[in-house]
Amino acid sequence: MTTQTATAGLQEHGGMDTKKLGVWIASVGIWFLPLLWIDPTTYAVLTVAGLAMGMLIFLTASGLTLIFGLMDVLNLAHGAFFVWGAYVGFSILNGLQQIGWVEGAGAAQSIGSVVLCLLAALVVGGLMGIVLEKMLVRLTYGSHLKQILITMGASLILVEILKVVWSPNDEVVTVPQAFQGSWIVMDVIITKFRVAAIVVGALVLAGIQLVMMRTKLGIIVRAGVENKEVVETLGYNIRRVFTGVFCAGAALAAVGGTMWSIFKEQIHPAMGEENLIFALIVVIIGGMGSVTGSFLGAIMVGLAYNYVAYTLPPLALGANIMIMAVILLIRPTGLMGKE
Amino acid sequence: MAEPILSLAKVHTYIEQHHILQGVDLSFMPGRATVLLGRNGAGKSTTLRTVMGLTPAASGEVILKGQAVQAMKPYEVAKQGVGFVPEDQAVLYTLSVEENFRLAMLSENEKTWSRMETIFKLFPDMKKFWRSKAGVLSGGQKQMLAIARAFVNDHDLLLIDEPSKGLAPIVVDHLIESINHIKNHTTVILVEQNFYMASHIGVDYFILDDGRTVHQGLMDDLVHDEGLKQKYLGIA
Amino acid sequence: MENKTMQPTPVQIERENLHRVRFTRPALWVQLVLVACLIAGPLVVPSFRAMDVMTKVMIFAVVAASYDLILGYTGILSLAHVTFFGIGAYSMALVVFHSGQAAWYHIFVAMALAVGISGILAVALAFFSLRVKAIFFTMMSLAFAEFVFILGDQWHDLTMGEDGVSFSLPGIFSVNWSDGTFLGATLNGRLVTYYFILAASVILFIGLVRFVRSPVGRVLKSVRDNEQRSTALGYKTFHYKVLSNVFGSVVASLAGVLFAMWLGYVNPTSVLGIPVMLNVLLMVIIGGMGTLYGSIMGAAFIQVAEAWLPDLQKLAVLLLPTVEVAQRLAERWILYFGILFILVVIFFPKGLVGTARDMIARRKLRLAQRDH
Amino acid sequence: MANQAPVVQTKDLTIRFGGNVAVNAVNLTVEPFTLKAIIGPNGAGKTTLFNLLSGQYKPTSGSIMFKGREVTGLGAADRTRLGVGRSFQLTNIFPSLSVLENVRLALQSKARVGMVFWRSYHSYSELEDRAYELLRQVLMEKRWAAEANTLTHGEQRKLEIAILLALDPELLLLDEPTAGMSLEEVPAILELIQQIKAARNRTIMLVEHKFDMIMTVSDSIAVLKEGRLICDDYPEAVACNSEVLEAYLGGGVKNG
Repeated sequence: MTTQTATAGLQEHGGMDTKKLGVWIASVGIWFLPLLWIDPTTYAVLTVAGLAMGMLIFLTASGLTLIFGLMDVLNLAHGAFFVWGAYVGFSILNGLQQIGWVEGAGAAQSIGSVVLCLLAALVVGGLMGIVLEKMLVRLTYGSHLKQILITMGASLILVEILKVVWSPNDEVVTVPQAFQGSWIVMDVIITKFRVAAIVVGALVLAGIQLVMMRTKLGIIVRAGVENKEVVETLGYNIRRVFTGVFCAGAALAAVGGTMWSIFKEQIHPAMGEENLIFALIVVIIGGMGSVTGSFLGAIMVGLAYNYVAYTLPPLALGANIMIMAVILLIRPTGLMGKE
Repeated sequence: MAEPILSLAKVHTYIEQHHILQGVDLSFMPGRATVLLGRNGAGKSTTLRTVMGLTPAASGEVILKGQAVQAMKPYEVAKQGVGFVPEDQAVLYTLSVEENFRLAMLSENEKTWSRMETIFKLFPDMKKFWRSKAGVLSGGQKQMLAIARAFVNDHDLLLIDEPSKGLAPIVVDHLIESINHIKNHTTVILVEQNFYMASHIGVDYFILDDGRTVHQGLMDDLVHDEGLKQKYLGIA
Repeated sequence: MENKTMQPTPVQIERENLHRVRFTRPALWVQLVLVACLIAGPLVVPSFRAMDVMTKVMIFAVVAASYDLILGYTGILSLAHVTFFGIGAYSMALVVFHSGQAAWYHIFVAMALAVGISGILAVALAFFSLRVKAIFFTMMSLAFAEFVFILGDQWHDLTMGEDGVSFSLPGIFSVNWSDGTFLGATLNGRLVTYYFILAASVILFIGLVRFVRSPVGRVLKSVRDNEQRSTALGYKTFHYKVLSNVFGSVVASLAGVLFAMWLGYVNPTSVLGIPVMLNVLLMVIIGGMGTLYGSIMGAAFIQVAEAWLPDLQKLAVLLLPTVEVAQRLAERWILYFGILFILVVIFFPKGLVGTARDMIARRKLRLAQRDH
Repeated sequence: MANQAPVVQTKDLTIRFGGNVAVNAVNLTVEPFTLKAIIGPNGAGKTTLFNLLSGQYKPTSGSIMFKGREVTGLGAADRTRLGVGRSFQLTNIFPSLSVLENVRLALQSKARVGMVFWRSYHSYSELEDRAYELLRQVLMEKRWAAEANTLTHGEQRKLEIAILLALDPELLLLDEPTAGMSLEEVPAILELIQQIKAARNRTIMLVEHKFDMIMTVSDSIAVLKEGRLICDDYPEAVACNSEVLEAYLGGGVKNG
């Protein structure tokens, strides 16, 4: 009897996998559709741009989804981490510009300057995350309304302080020499930094997956997403895990902000809020708490945004909201969300 | 007489505004499996949860191995050497069986892995489904995983909450056998509604009713005391 | 029937009491005094700035109260409520703007459009709120609000984009119209519009209060308390949620029409922006969720603060002429809103009216205990 | 009585949760104006059966007839309108509303004025008076103005029964009405149930653990075990059924 139920369970398990596979195939396949009205060369350019954009959104969304999945906290201050990361990176680049590491620099110096920017953003974002979690978010566990209000308030404060420290106006970001310009591969123009964005995004994804799947910490975090109480009774201080994940999420958002600022070559204080919308859409599409889901969602959003922006520019964000609405109607918890 | 491994004195616990435990007094002797009995809503599960710090006591004392633990957080209680098996087969469905065990290991060393060998002997299914997601296991297998998971550490005390709930009789028999093996190594406190299971594991028993301790004694005596069973357990 | 001859039950006695004091309740007098002040205001203080603040307080009190109906009474946390307000404002502005010459019927067309569009959208949104988990819905509504904002910002042919739409009102509502004096104040289009908005806001507000005090309002309370039980009593809770959402959204859109009438100008930032939404949310929280009347206090607080906080900067220049950081900080008055958000949520979660009601209830209880 | 259609008739009623069959092919008939008790060990599917009857769950297969009418596809709200009233195992009231308001809401549902949003609820004074009358019936009239969450456990259960009666249901589903009640409070509930039964205008189904209580009030007893109906008979017959006793004891240990 026991074995019988077990095999039944296994079959069910197999069935679930085919379903997931179906989700993957459908969500990949649909992106060949624009080829019907976009010529292949442009399509290729748009696809690279979309992938790059998706990877960058993923950086922000992955933190957001983990924070939500584990802590059940909707962190609307996530956009503030993002914009702070962008401005910290901007300052570092300006500083490095003085010693000639940015404009007219060699490949090593260019890469070095970007890495330095990212590290600085990582540290600043992480610290901000820890402070925010320990000071404010901690007070709001269990009440979504409080979370929304308090993280909103925190977001307003952080962005206003940013305007005091830097300025409320747009700034131009100088892209390090080696990342300027583009390659042309078979008529397709590929901007160098887009490739860099895809590489960084892929590295972060790999890193997160490695930590989540292969380490004890990853097991604890995944277990916490599913059932906090059990994790606590097994002897882990879930609060400390919360702080850690919040810190990591904030750091990732800040890194995303830095990458985004170099990607767009300009920054402004409202960019955090704009990007938060993308990240929210991605998190909803992917399913709260699922890193792979938000990766899938981010790629979808990046691609859809670029294809639609090329065809009907004002509707680009609308298209993403449409995708979100349709996915929610079919799967109310998102592509990879818990049922 | 030896010191009790765990004792509760005048413990009151509220869940929201409900007064669930209304002055529970209990003491558990090391090495003796004890069963908490009582009707639905008598406060048995809450007692275990209060010991673990999941529903903290509003007043009263919980002494674990001579140390007051009523103000401790669940993870601190767990680190004092208490294993907890929550009700409803609370294993982590999205994690593999292996990951469930690794999560439970407070330290992954040779000693814990050698305990795994014992566990595999007790619960061969755990080895068989080592790499499967815990969510695909049957109800009985999940319950065994939940118990085995708590056994993986060298705990002095194991709290088990209604392991038989929702399981087929044949599975219950297997569970009884395994818990009886485990109770040779650690002190087991069991909350159980299934009297058959309770009577086959417990040495001592307590009966709770309306959040109070109303009776205690030796299991062997209770089995033959029809009046008591009918009065408190609704078993005619 | 037989009860009439029998001794009245405590319930009947209580009802009689309530009925007897209905014209002598202090709350009623507070309300009447408030309305009287609003009527006398422009006549006593002939300052345009004061009138402007008063009008905005009235309009936003209605918006906040309609939001409270949804947030406080059905527990649905939507961040797209101001979108309905914006739809109303744009209906008014665009109807006049695109027809070239302002006419009387435009106001009614605008109201009909506002009601129609926001009603349909509210049903659609309410449907989503049932389909997905609460917090998902909140995030979705935020994305939806942002989408409508971008539409207003970028659909240049219809909305004139971020530059916004200027328009004038017909007849005696027109800013250019003027005809002698009235009780000492200049009788002009502004003043007439002010009184129109006053009357309309009072009607809308009473409508909301009525809604909450109706059998539907009672069911909403029960749903908030224990939805499963409501269902088991035979209430189709979803219908109630849809009804109140539609009602609240329609009221917000009508308030938007009023707002556009007052400003004669509409742009995306002022009626569709997320900051406006946050302000409304803050108004409800400051006043107290689920109290309706709190919205008036919240709206007054925020509008007054918004009107005079920028003066803080001048004060900072005056006091600390050499400290640049202080001036820069003073300039960023949204910063203080952010701090306010956090402080209110942590220290004052029930808001002004909610806290006051708690205190009164506690006093009553104490008095009752003393009587026994 | 025989010429009337049974109040409840289930046919092969089954519900599965994943691999677990919680209610398994249950065929149950309840005659009008009788009291049927449902007993069985924990996890036997008693509450699930109630959830199926009241429409909280949809069955995986099988059908439910209520007074000769097929109701399998109807939701909980619709069944309430048809006359199915259900109390919950965990006390289920509106905690922050007054006792009177709790009952009044139930009457309002029955009076079908719920969707009125233009009149003040105060203008429905007859509902308030009826609510007070019902509170008197369950001996709770002194507490009418109290907030429901300030009641004692026993009072809350009485309030629940008053809410239930306000719906004027033809079928009452009582899920452990005495659960969590102190022993002194039990007789009042027992009396209340007997009162309702004596009026002979409602049918009652009762899930209860207190065996002596069941023996006194029931007309018939159905025994569930692991989702299956193993016995449905007169109280005396059930009490002597060995299979039942074994099921109730969880297997193994027999009497004595």
